[in-house]
Amino acid sequence: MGYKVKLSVFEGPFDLLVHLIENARMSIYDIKVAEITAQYLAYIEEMNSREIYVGAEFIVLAAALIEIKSKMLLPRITNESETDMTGDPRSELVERILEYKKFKQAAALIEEAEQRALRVFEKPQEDISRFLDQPDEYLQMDIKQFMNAFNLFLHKKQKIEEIKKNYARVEREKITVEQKINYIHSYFGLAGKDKVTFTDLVKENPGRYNTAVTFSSLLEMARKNEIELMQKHNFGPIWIKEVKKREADA
Amino acid sequence: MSSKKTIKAAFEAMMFTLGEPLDVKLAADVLGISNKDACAYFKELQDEYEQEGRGLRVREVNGAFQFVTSSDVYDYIERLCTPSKKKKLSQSALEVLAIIAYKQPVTRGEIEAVRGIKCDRVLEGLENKGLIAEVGRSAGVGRPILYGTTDTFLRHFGFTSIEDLPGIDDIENAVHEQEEDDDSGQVTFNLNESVAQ
Amino acid sequence: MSSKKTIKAAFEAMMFTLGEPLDVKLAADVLGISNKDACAYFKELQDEYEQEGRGLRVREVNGAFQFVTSSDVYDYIERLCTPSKKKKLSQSALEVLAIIAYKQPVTRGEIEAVRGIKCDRVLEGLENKGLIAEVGRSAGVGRPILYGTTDTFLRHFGFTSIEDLPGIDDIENAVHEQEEDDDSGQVTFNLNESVAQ
Repeated sequence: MGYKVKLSVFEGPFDLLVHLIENARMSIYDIKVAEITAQYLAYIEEMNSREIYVGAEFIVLAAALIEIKSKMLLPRITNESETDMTGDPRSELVERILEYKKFKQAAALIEEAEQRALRVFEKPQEDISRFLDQPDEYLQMDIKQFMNAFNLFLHKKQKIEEIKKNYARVEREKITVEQKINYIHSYFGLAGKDKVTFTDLVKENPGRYNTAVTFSSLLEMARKNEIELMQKHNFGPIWIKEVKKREADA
Repeated sequence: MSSKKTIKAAFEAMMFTLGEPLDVKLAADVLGISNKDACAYFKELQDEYEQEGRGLRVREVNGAFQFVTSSDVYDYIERLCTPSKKKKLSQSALEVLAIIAYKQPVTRGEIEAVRGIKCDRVLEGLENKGLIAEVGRSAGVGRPILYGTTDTFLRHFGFTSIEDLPGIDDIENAVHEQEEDDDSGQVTFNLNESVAQ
Repeated sequence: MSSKKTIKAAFEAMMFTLGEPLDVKLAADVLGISNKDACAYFKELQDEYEQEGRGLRVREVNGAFQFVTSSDVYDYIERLCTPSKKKKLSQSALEVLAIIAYKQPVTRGEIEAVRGIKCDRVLEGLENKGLIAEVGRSAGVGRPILYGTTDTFLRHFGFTSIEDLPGIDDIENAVHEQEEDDDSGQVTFNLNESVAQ
């Protein structure tokens, strides 16, 4: 029997199946499943008996073949005169065999190319070490990189200058809370009003330090009941009303 | 500006020195000519060596050119020295390689589906030989590795580019024709099948 | 008996494959011809390659022959084989270069004033690379050197003149706008929270 030759040579279950089908001179489009399944199983048994490892893949295909065989035994629903390939339980198997055959053939073609190419020789590279010691150095630079570097520098510089600026301001404007309280008292007099906003108080010098000193001064004055503070809503204008001395005494 | 003769001489010497395929772009750069012109000169050289029946040939590999020996004088080289032989690939390696070559980029799962058998070992071997390489990841579940062939593959098989492979359509036709031939002698047996069961 | 053409082709391929000089006796043996004939064929090849002005030459070394490259195309081989190393400028070099590019001609003192750091080393490096050059002397105390960028600098960026540089005004404006934005982000207090104590 054909399947007993070259036992371990098959590249997989499809390879074996194709071999069996071709050996039995069967058409792939009309596989005699019962016959082929019997041969396939006999082959696997032969492998087993010779203690050749039978891969799980071979068993999987055996199971598939048996399933197809059993389906073939069921009465066909389709009209006998019509060849309904989609209804044929063998159709998926046929497709896979054809796909496998296609690439087996492709493998044979590239093997021929390999045979030809093996008759051709390349040569190794010449010794070029003397060139390798002195590489050509060249500068890699592009305008984007150049601009990025410059922008980074400007940004850095700007930050440093800002810090310097703030530092200098604190030195210059080191006004105390006491001084500020006196200023606020005099502000009411100068403005001729008894009610001003926080913004009015810091209008002349809206710097961070002045704003903070003014605010703490106001809190201190409020604590001493020298003023009343009003704010209608979050972050809204803060109104400051001077409390007249006599009212405070009373 | 270098003369045509000088350019071709330079290409010869450059190919000889480099051994491996010399990229057209690189060669064009060295000579300060356009890629198109460089390519034309390489093709001219290729024709010259072939027509003069020289012992060397200019082989194209994916847009690069190299000197190789003519296969016509293989026997003499073999007699001269047993050249470090490139090993022939195994049947399973050839099958897997064929699937990758024609279906690339392709996942391991797809290769295994065609062959009906696992092929991780074979893939590993082909990758170690530099014949195939990972070319990306599939968008599918688990993002499996996609394989493709390399320039080493082209050189091993003497293909100029992947387009140089024998057409897969021809193969399909060949398979079908064969089937049709087979069919013609089979009609009578087909009827027997249902009876046999 | 091999034809003259085949013998010469075989010698070419044999020399190519062997690399080292191919002994006339050995070559004659492989082809089954006399040493004298073999030697004559090698000399013929030698003449052909020379007269055709090819990039390869056949060199005789003590009764043996080998392919070598023609010395005429040495420069191209050198250019092909010499690796190129990309070098990048450091951040400080780029900064100094930018200051010079935009403020030129400029003295070292002015550059150092902008950067707040010494830069004699950086200047030396840029001058060695040919990116900047002395363009004169300032009229100031000690008549310090004035620096400017060179044509090499322009070439690196593919500029034809220094006017091609992106406008510095844009950068200055950008800086100012940013500062104003910072100021407008005034400190605001929420009294309701503070008073809640």
